[in-house]
Amino acid sequence: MTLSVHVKHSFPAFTLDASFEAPPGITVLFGRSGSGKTTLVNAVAGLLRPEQGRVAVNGWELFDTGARRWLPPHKRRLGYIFQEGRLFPHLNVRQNLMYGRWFAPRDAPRAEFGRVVDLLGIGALLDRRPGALSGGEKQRVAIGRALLAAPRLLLADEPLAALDEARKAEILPYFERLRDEVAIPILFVSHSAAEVARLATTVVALEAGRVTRAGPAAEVLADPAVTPLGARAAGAVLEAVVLRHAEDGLTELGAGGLTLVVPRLDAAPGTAMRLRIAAHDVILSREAPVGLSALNILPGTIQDIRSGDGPGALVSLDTAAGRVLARITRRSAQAMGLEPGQVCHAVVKSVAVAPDDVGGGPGMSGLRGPGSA
Amino acid sequence: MTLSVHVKHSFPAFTLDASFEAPPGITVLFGRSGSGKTTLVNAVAGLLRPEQGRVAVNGWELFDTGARRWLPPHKRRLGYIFQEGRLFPHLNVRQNLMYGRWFAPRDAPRAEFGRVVDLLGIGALLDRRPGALSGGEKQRVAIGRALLAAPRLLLADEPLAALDEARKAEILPYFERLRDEVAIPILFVSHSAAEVARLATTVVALEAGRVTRAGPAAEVLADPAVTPLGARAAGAVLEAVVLRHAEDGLTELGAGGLTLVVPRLDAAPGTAMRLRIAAHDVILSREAPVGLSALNILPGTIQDIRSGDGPGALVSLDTAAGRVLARITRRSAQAMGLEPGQVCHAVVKSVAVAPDDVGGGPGMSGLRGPGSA
Amino acid sequence: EQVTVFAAASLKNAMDDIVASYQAQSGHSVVVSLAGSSALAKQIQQGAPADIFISANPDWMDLLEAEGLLEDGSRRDLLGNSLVLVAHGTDAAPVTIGPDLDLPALLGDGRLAMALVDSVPAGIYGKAALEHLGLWQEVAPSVAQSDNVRAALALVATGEAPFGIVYATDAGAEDRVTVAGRFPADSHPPILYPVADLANRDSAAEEDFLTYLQGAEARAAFEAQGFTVLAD
Amino acid sequence: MDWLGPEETQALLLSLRVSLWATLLGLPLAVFVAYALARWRFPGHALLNGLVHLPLILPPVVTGYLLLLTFGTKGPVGAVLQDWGIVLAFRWTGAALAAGIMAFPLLVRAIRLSIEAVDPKLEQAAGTLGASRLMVFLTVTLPLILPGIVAGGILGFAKAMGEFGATITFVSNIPGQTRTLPSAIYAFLQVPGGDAAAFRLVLVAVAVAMAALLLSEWVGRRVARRVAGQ
Amino acid sequence: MDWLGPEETQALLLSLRVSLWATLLGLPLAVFVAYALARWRFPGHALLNGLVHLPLILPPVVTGYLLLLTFGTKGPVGAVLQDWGIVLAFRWTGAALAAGIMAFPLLVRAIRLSIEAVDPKLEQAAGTLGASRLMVFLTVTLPLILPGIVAGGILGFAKAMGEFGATITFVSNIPGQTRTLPSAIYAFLQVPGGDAAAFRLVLVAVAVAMAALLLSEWVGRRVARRVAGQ
Ligand SMILES: Nc1ncnc2c1ncn2[C@@H]1O[C@H](COP(=O)(O)OP(=O)(O)OP(=O)(O)O)[C@@H](O)[C@H]1O
Ligand SMILES: Nc1ncnc2c1ncn2[C@@H]1O[C@H](COP(=O)(O)OP(=O)(O)OP(=O)(O)O)[C@@H](O)[C@H]1O
Ligand code: MOO
Ligand SMILES: [Mg+2]
Ligand SMILES: [Mg+2]
Repeated sequence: MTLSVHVKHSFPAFTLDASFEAPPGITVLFGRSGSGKTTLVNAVAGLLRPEQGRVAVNGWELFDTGARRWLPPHKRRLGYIFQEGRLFPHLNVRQNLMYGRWFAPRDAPRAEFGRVVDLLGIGALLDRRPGALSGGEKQRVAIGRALLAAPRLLLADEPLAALDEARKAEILPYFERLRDEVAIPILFVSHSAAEVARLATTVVALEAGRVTRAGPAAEVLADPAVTPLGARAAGAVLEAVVLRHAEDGLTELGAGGLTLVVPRLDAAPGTAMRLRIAAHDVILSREAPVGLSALNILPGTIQDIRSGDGPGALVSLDTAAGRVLARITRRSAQAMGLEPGQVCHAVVKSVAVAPDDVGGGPGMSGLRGPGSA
Repeated sequence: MTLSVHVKHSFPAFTLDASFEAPPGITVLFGRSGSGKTTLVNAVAGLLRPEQGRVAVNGWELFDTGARRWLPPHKRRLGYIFQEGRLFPHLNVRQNLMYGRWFAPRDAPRAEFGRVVDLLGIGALLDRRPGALSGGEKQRVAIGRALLAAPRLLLADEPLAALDEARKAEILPYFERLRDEVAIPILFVSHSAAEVARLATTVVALEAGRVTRAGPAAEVLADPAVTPLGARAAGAVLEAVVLRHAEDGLTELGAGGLTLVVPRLDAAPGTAMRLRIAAHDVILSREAPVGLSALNILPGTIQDIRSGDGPGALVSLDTAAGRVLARITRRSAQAMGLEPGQVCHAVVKSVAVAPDDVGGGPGMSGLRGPGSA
Repeated sequence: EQVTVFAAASLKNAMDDIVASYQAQSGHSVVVSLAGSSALAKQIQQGAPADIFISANPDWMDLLEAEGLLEDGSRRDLLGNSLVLVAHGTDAAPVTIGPDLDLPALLGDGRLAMALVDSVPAGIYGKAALEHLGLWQEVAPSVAQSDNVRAALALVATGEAPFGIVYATDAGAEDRVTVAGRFPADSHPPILYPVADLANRDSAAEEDFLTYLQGAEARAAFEAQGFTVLAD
Repeated sequence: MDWLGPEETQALLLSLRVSLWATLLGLPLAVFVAYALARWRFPGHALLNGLVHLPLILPPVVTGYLLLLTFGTKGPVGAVLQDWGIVLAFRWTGAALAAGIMAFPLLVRAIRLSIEAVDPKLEQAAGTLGASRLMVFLTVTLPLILPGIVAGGILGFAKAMGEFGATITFVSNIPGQTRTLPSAIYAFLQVPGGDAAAFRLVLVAVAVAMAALLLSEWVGRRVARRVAGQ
Repeated sequence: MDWLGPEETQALLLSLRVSLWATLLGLPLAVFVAYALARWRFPGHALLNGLVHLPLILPPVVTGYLLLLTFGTKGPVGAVLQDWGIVLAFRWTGAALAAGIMAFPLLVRAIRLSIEAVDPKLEQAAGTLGASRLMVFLTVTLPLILPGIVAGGILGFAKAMGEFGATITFVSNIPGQTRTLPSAIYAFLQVPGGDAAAFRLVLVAVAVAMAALLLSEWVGRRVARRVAGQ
């Protein structure tokens, strides 16, 4: 396991007692405000000395209260993007960005300064001091500072919260690239369903200081019993390969013999991709529908229908492309007479497979970089 | 006009030159990071003294450089939720919350302390100091502090950015109530399409310090030429009336003789509602579709088909319930042979009309409060 | 050669003149460190690089002598001084200082400015004189003590205190005060400024300057400042 | 305090009284001056700043002499004060004035540093919530600079306890009125053999000051924790 | 400086030298002590704090006398230093030591206040970026407390310029070696007719200190702006 976290710590009115193991990739920590996310990240960073616990990254023990081992933060080779910026007010933006580099070992793999600056759109700010930057500008500089520190472990506490959608869409692929190409383990706190769905290799849900669910993203998000991010987070992840780019701006993907159409992707034909299809974006049809504007129609067999207290039901459908989840009303499920074992069609609007929900799959290092996203 | 804003101010590398007039309700300011939103709000608050300009609220001039009129901030009766919290570190949460009240005139209409505290879920924090609160907790206290100041003008600079979806969903209705019941003008900065769509009476788009678009929310968001929040923001708003609450947890709404089904709403039958249907949640069908899981099918006539450079097209459909927008691919539009004037069916999944997108309509004061949302 | 003299600060003017003329005629250089006698004595105890000490207070010289820090037989009483009663203003009526002096009446509710009566020589002498005349008891509550004579004089000069007891040498040059009376020389122990050669190192210049201090030119300088020269 | 004679006890109590009043009365003025120096630009800024530092720069005797000239019964200010019934010359009040003036630069610097460290954004926030400038100062700035006030206060108190030169020059040394601990110590040091007595008083002064210091550290830590918001 | 005699010029230059060295050498130590007092808990914390404040509490004469007893050629430390070839007693170096010790509490307080105002979160952030404690101090804490160092420095410099009691008691008043401006002023004040000369020197001292003050204000403002991040 890349990231092994066991932490117990008590504040007067709050106790954190969290354990999880995560494989390489991005581990997204989520949970409601006050559930202990920042506290957990601080413990991993060494800013909080927990009463008890052990944290290891790629087998490298950062601390172990049992073995009385404690690496101070500056030996942990971190890139920590704080929830509140924490830029150095006396340094200009450039110096803030370069700060971690002064202390990184010479031979550490370094992110390219210019590239990070371009990505974050902070080129014009380099000679300014943080005091008069806008909220989002500060946050972007903070991201850059962490990325440029040549970290062996990246901690990101809601790094994108202050950014506009367009900027987020530009920065997200960079985290994916870190995950895939540079293979840095990343602990990422997020409230956003789209971010979680897109980035997470592993999802860890916290509630009042305890881990309520931890596991591979696809599994946790596809589990109708877990909708910690709101109903909108449920969804399924399909593995697909880029087939061709059509002139009308659409890209065709192949998945298990089925063809899926999404807005143009910047990936060469043959590239393996991960597509996320949110459960609430899927309509079910008993018959193969005709004359619909939706381009993606995936036939499959109903595996399971779960309904909770609310009016909704979550239907799992096994298709040739993989498992697809559909969130429909109980009323529809009844009206359509849906039962496990029945054949059914999942109708997905191509535009519902939005850029946010398409990410480079794991293990495709070097094929896609942020520059091409 | 409730809010009349004309502001010109220059920083070394940035010039704000923005003017707009907004009717009662919530004016949402959006634009990319660094576009001048906070600067504009600061000018309205009186924290920045602009080189030139005039701001008036309900005809009450806050400043006018022409007439050399300048009200200091403390005479403006503001509730300003800052982008960075700014809680008083030496006061506990309760004292922070009560701070504005100490200075408000006796007879000012006051939000109920207990109600605001409950709404924000900060009851357990009242005796703590801000220093050790979590990011979201701080932000909630900051919201409470502004709300409890009995303001005549509420300024909210990304107030919900640090909050989880569930918490946001709880707080949003409160802003709606302020807009509708208490009728305080609100200037609200947001990056979130859902928030903009839900709250905005008026939308003002800023780009590099200039207003690029300002107008009623429905108009701006329905304008396919303006997708400043990303393609996902386009959508249409329908006026509807609650018909009945079914046992299966769904609520049926009537709009222009058509019936729409949404997850249960806490509103008495007869209540007027505003529904937002996002363009990307709509599928079009030439024929009236059968055997689909989607419950809402609105027949209508195509008014307009717009397509830009991308693979998408935005179709406006006039239905009995009102105008509906559908975002589909150009490929589908062609394949289906869609033309203005044709009859077509808009298919909307009931669950796509999510709680986030349902709000009390304007002019329905007193019918719905946050307590019942 | 250089000679270092530690001298009571009240000798500054005289020493300035003497040193200037001595240097001109002898070619030796003399540096004078001016401070309170107590500080200088303590410094000498701690090994200060002084060759000659002129104290405003025989007690400190006694101490050094007892500790064997003085060159045997080098101690002399160099100067004498007298005490005067000064009054604020330029035209104060003269009084006769004797057992009959009604000092309290003279003071009214004003203060009598003196140097510290138990620790600073001018104060000690003043108190002794008043006691000798039988005036101390009644005047004691009205005494304002300063850390040195000059500060006491300043109190009279500014009019804060109507009267003060200071050295004759100090009173002369201050034109905001009048000398109202002189204390009889026998009303207090003799006011002496002893000089001595210190026992650390010796040089010809040191001897030379000691001699010069007791010579005619020095005498003139001291007398110009109002001192009585005792050495012969 | 058996081993302290009555006169020495008197000197100790007087020193405490003088130092406390000097510090307590000096503090509000110091806060005002520090605020003006930190936050306002006005003609005479440099002059005021210089004036505040003057007692530090001048030998204490000179300060004492200037005080005498100004606040003495014949001085321009002293004469006016006397008409109002306030007498400083030869009174403990004058000693407190001297001590206060000598301590003043220390008070001002510490408080000014604290004021400059207050984030103006918090003050702005208070303004948007309806607090006038005065209320902002009282409810936000003042509590936030409390650590500086405590630090300045203890520094000033210590200085006042040790002040000697200006005091004795201005108000002389009158047992029970102006004979403070340092004056008493000084007097002992002037006579051969007085060291022992002087050092006994030094120990008393040190003990008192240490107690004050410990108290201020404790207060300071509490206040700092409060202000840090934990 | 035509109207200053050569001796007076000498005293002025000596005072400047003594004060500059006292401040410059005192500052690094003051930063260290202030840091220790502000950030570390250790046995002897209160003792160190007390020791630092001692020169403020004691009458300067006492401090000078203690210095004489300790650093004099016969004193325990002085004797050792002398073996190493460092002589303080009756040299300008000793005057600098006395001035430095008298100024030390002022340096420490100002710097400590600044250190306590530094947000530890920034230091933590630097730590996560790989900076060791020393580097955090050098690259974050130190630049952020510069205003305090400047403020403390000027306060200390002013105090050193005005220091008299401890200096004259420790190193006497030897022209060219230990006769600083205040000592010269003192000497003039001890004799009839010296007032005019004394006040001329007071004016010189005030002018110098004012110049230093203005400079420090200017530097302080620049530094503060830098630190405020604008
Ligand atoms: N005091 C200042 N001096 C100089 N430039 C400033 C100052 N304040 C803001 N700016 C610049 O003005 C621009 C607008 O800033 P503003 O804070 O209004 O942006 P914003 O729209 O609120 O952005 P964000 O969404 O990131 O908070 C930014 O580029 C910012 O760097
Ligand atoms: N130093 C502290 N002392 C006491 N309580 C603390 C301290 N730090 C955090 N807490 C409490 O612990 C809980 C968890 O805080 P934490 O900052 O980890 O939450 P979070 O999950 O990051 O929340 P958010 O999403 O709002 O940032 C909160 O209730 C917080 O008030
Ligand atoms: O300035 Mo002093 O030498 O402490 O009285
Ligand atoms: Mg957090
Ligand atoms: Mg902003």
